[in-house]
Amino acid sequence: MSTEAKEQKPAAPPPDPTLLVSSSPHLHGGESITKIMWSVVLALAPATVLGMVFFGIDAVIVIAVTTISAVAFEAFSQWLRKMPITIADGSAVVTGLLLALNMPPGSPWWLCVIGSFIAIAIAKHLYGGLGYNPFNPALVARVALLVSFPTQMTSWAPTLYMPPDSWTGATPLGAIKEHILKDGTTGMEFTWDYLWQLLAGNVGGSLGETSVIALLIGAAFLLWKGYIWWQVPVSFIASVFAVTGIAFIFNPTGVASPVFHVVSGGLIIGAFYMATDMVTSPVTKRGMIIFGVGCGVITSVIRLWGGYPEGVSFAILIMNATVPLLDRYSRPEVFGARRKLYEVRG
Amino acid sequence: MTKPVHFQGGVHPAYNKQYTVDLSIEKMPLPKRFVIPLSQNLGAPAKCLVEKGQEVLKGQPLGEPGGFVSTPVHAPTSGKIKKIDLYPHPLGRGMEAIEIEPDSEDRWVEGCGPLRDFEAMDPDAIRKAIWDGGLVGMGGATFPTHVKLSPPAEKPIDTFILNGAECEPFLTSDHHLMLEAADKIIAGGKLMAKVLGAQNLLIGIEKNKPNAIEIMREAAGGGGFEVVALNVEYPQGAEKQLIYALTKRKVPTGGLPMDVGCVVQNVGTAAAAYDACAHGIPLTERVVTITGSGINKPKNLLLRTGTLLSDVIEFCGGLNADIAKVIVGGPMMGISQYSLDIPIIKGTSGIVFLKADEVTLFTSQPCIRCGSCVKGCPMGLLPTVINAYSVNEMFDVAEEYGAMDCIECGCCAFSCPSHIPLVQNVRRAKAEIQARRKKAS
Amino acid sequence: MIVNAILTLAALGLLAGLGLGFAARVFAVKIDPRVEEIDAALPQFNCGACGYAGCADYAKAVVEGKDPSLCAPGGPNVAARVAAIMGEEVSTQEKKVAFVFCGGSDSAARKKYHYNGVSDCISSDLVSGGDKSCSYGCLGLGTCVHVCPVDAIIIEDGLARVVAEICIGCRKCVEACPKNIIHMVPASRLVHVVCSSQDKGPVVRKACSVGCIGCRRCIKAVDDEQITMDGNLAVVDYSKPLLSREPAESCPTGAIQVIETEFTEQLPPPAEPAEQAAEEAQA
Amino acid sequence: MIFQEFILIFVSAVLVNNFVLRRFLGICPFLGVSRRVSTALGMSFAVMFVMTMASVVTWIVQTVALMPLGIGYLQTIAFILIIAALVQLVELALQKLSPPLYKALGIYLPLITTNCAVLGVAVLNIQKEYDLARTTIFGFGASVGFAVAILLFAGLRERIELANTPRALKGTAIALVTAGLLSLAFMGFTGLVKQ
Repeated sequence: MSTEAKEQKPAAPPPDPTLLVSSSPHLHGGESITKIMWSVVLALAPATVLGMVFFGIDAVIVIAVTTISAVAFEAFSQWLRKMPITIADGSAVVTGLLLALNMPPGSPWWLCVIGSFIAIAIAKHLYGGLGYNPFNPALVARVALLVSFPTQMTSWAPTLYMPPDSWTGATPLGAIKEHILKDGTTGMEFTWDYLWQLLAGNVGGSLGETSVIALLIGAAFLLWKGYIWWQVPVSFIASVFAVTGIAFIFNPTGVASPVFHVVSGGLIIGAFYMATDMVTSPVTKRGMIIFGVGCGVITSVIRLWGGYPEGVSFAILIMNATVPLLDRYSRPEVFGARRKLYEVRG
Repeated sequence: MTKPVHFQGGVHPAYNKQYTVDLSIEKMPLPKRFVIPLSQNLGAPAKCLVEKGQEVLKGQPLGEPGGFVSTPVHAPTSGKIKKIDLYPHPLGRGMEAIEIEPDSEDRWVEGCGPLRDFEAMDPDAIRKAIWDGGLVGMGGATFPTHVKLSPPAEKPIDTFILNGAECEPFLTSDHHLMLEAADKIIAGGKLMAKVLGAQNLLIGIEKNKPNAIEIMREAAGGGGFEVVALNVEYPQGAEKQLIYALTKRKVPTGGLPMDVGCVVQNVGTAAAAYDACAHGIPLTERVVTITGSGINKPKNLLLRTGTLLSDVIEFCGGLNADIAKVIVGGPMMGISQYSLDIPIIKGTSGIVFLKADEVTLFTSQPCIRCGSCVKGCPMGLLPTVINAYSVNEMFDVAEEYGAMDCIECGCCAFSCPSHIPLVQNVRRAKAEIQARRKKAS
Repeated sequence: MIVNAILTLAALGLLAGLGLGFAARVFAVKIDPRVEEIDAALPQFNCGACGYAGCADYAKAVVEGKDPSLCAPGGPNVAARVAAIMGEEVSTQEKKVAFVFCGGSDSAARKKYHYNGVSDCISSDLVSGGDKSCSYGCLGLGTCVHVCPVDAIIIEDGLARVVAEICIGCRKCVEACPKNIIHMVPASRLVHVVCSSQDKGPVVRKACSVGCIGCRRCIKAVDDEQITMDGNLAVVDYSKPLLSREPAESCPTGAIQVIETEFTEQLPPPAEPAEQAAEEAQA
Repeated sequence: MIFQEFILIFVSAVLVNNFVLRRFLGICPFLGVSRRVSTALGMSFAVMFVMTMASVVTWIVQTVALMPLGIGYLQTIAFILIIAALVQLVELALQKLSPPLYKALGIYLPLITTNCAVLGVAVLNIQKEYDLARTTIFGFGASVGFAVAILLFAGLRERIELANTPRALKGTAIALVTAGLLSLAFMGFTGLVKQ
């Protein structure tokens, strides 16, 4: 290389380009992951607050420990992988909060931390972080804990507002299952008061799955914002109602009424907040409906005939596994598609 | 009475037409130089007919068609050819263009101007006049008009649609053309319909332009065109969506509107067709919306092709210091520019100047599979899936998922919360698939 | 007891054998054993340089009579072995490696705009031809790095560079580059014009400090037309030997470079910079 | 009620005691040919054929030959022989009828022979003292269970392939994690059929 020439004409400092160039479109609708995630947190707020009111300081501890440790694990995982740390986008908060709402009130702190670790580090970051996990992280954690620590995960506490003598130490679904095992009947009588207790959440159970009304308020907000679509929750709840309803008609003494099945347990939080998790549910409308029906049927089967009193978590996890296939086989029709849907033209 | 139907998908961007919606069309004084690219249409570029130093008159052909899918280009004013070289082009790459120094006399070439008996013209004569006039689709796609007017005999056309939807945000050029040249548009439209032998004549205008709808209805009078008020929805003006909204016919994938007996032309093209047939005036002028917060005085301008953007900016009061993006065409499908020395061409419907705070950057956060793109896609595709396979270079799978059916309207990237440049990735897949097909054949 | 066992198993075996024998007739498929032999001889990079979808596919093609010397990574050795299996002779060629014909690193060439979008050369090229001011220049986003099966390409200062020692000559980068500035050169060649710009001198100068401006000084510095002009660009004619540092030293922009490889000692050592400057000053 | 029992046997084999996800049998092809849904589908059919046929044939051999002759100790050898012959048959047929599938399945096709799920079904049939009808249903159910597991898994793997998985976990590692999580999900069916 001629050094002389170099001296003569030193490489001019490149002038700053001023204009920005990118591919179309040049406008954006303004949605962002951060907005979506914090909206979900906001939507969960009523249920969270009500959980704290019903279960007191225990609930506050569970929620705080789980959420904070989830965020910490998220930051740690991203730091390990030298990825930008995005805890501010709220996705770890959502996972942590959902997990907390799925824990029994009064869970020991270490259980919460283990749960957060499973959810964030294993179910999410082993797959590459946000958007890549095939299974709902909070549910993986809940199920893993349920299988590994059955005692802790099923020691339910009464709410602060229950008459002390009415507490049997089980969730409504659990109580029914036990009763059925004993004499084949549900031992349940319908009263408006009991239904109201179920709706308001003054029953035993996980922190967040108790109050149907609080959950529905948040869900309405998400539906209005367009962050969840009606397909999954509606088909989920409807199919639970249908399956348990049919079973109820055939065996009214041995099966709880479909109304009871819809408002008790984790169905509402599952249908509106867990099954609708964007990452782990189908992207097509048809796929969503099949997904919801699948969730509902499996939930009912486990509830009615399975070993566990509650099947929402398992059902959603199993249907999570079908999502890639659902997406593949439930593609919407391409505008103007000819008879052969995806004809390869040469 | 035609009732428009909803097409699937679509988005509702902020329309931002307030900058220019009330401004009538202005003319710009003759600039000091013109740069006329030989390639102003989709298809083959024109072949140069002139040489350096030659004097040309306004309306004189500077280039002849380089094939059937090609159009001539004409001198926008009289003057001297200064140079023929590579110049910046709105498409982003340097292209051969002719630089003219105007003599400020604006002398017409012979035969342009006087009114002819255009109503007596037969279809072939109209088609020839349109080709000679260098007409292209003025909505932005710049597809040569005469090609659209030459459907093969086995595909009869019964419906002719004039596209006045102008669904792109910011733009108001078609809107104002309809307000100020309604009669021309109707007359030009009738000429083109005559070529096609179409009986069913429709004009689609989005409902957000009530004054244009009214004026066009008046101009259309009792016979001929029916003006249909369309839903305000992007991409209402996309050919396939417009045809569906007006006729419920679906253009088959990989097919053309003529496959369902329709031809769509932009209202601007119709006005130009009138000029070309009735006065023999070639297409060297068009209405361009200069708009956005990045330009000091937004305007609807009647600009000659070849006018340099820098001159236009000067005439419009200069740029805002905060300017970040200059887009030729609408902001949803237009092309962002790096050079301000690009010329106005036949397909330039508007130039949008965006300030830094209005630009949302693509940041390619991970897809959270929210399905917004699927919901927004007017073609019923799964943009996120095509995107994933394109990024992972599995183009054959992307093709299976219908990548080639994408119309690049941008609804997916517009609604993506992860700010993924979906359209760019789909475009990549399309380019790659096309290259493979070429290789295979 | 034992007899029973033996008899039963024998009967079972016989039945199964008969059934399979019959099935083998019904479903008979002929396979050439050489396919597997050749497949075993190939390096199993599955790079596709031969034009087939992997080593196994190529093995089949060779048996069907295709050229046995198409395996670039394997080189002459593998070609000879494959030819031996087929019972043919094969001529040996010099190994070729990929070379990036651009010197427009980020510090040498300017950017004409802020690019915002997919970090990939092909995608970037779809948006106004990429952000390098020279429309022929390397975009430096690493599409070639991505396709390289052996990690032989690195990006330095916004410019791709092929490490010749690692390159297996599979041509994948040559095909992937949207700017078409990667070409194959004989592995022993050292002097290259690191520019692909067909623009005229002033345009090149404005865009990049190491572009070929078409001054023809290098052509005068060689004697046997080892460098020729292709339009506005000087090109090395790789069919003629070029063992001199002269062209590189004569280039005013540094667009001709001597690339140091294992073959460097073939060239005379570079002149002392001080001496060189003095000489030039005298001239 | 016999019909109900058949259904229970079938459901149990497919869901509750899924051979892959709960009994952890047949993991080799489960991991080996689950990269693509299409090959997984082919494998499923091959396994379905072999498993059902093997159940039937081994049951017959066991009842007709091994038991009466008092040489039950030869069970394993005899069963392997039968399974191997069946696999060979499938292999020959596939090579002729669907070369691409044959190629895609590769080494895993002959390996069905050593797929412990097949032998497992055959042995379980004998252990559970099923009759021929129950054997057939159990064998078929087990193979359907295998098909369900491998198809779900193949779909998941196709998706994970596009994910930003850490380099160290790419491929089989993350597939095993996924298999574990899938197995965890299937634990929900525990107790569904009391055995």
